[in-house]
Amino acid sequence: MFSLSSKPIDADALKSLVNTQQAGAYVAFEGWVRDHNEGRQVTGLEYEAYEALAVKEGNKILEEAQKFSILKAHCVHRTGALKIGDMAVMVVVSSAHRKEAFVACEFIINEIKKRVPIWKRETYADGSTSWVNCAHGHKTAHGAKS
Amino acid sequence: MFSLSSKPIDADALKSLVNTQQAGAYVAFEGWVRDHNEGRQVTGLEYEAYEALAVKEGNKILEEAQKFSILKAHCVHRTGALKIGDMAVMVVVSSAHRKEAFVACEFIINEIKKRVPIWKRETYADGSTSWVNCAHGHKTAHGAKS
Amino acid sequence: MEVLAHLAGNGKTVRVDYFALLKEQRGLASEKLQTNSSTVLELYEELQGRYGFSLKHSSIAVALNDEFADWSEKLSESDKVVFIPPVAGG
Amino acid sequence: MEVLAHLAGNGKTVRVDYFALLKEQRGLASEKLQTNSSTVLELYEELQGRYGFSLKHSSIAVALNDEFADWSEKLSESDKVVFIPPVAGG
Repeated sequence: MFSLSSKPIDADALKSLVNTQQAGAYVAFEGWVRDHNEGRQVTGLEYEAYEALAVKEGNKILEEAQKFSILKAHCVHRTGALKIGDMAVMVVVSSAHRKEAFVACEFIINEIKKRVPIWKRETYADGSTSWVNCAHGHKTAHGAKS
Repeated sequence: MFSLSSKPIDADALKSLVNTQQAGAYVAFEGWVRDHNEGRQVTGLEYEAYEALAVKEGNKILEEAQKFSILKAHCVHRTGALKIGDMAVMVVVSSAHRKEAFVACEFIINEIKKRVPIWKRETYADGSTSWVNCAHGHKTAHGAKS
Repeated sequence: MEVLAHLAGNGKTVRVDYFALLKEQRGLASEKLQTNSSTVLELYEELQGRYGFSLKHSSIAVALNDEFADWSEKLSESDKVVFIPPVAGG
Repeated sequence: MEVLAHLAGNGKTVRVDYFALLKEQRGLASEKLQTNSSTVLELYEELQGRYGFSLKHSSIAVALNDEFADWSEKLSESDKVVFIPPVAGG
């Protein structure tokens, strides 16, 4: 299940959701707020989500990940204000064998970053802010059918 | 650092070792004791390690993983008797970007399984036991220079 | 035909939600508005002209009633439209 | 030469540690023994003949003084030898 959370992500609770006796492998990815991005010192950031579509698209990605023959997969993404070191997103996957869990976990986070309508505004040491990816008007890759 | 542990692995403590403010990505792998292997029902297992060489080889692998430009990597492997669902091994990696953490984490666990002198004896539902990989006298892949 | 439809009252009321940079540039998160635009692309261009959105439609995506949509999709009465700036989750 | 060396007392005392299947087949974890074998391969074959180890040397590895070693490595007095069955960590 994909969900959004305005509170700190409970890593243990999420992990327990993929625990099954058939599982021999568990792979987790966590995205942490770094103190820098593209050469600028980051002091904090905020995530904003288009909730209805984000949840729908996130769950679609988790379903797609079933093609890797995994057992279970879940993801939680933060919204709201975060500090350096905070967990922004966590993906957990269990499978019988490890190869599948690695491939599926990386697939899920890659697709989330491409397709799920969540935006990040960084605050820098000089007090300025910027919506990441919007400044230069990059071509978006998320299922845009333009 | 690579270490062996005869007690349950403390996942949170291990994770905290790779936490740094430069880290944007964290990937963890855990190997869990499954309830079956190659079609047989497993009821428990035991890991035995050649400690001096296992620690040396494990640390060599972690150093080799630095080629992926990661920030930190650690691994703990259990020894002794384990039950279904117990964590047998955990690898944690942090890096600035996620690609490197995934590649390094998978590299580390693959090399550990190939090269580190640790053996697994499975106990089956019928009470019989077997040293995994030894039964058929497979050619070993761990740095053997024969 | 188009002219006739227009004259016949092609206007409809739609809801537009804004996020991230677009919300900032619009100065609000959601509005209901009347429009004569027939596609979501026309609507974006209409609003871009009015509010000066800096993002080209080719750099963003659009959702109609909470599903990703083509820019050529037709607008209907009471539709919910969301323009989606380049995403940056994770 | 070999015969001479042998007659001259080529025997040495080495320590051998056993793990996993080899420990089970030997019935103990470690022993000190006297041998006339000059390489680790000869030692394995000597012990295999004595204890009936089921693993061929080509399916296992060997460590000399806690480092992986070639099968052709020479044995010296007080060496520690460990035969390494196929590993199965993780």
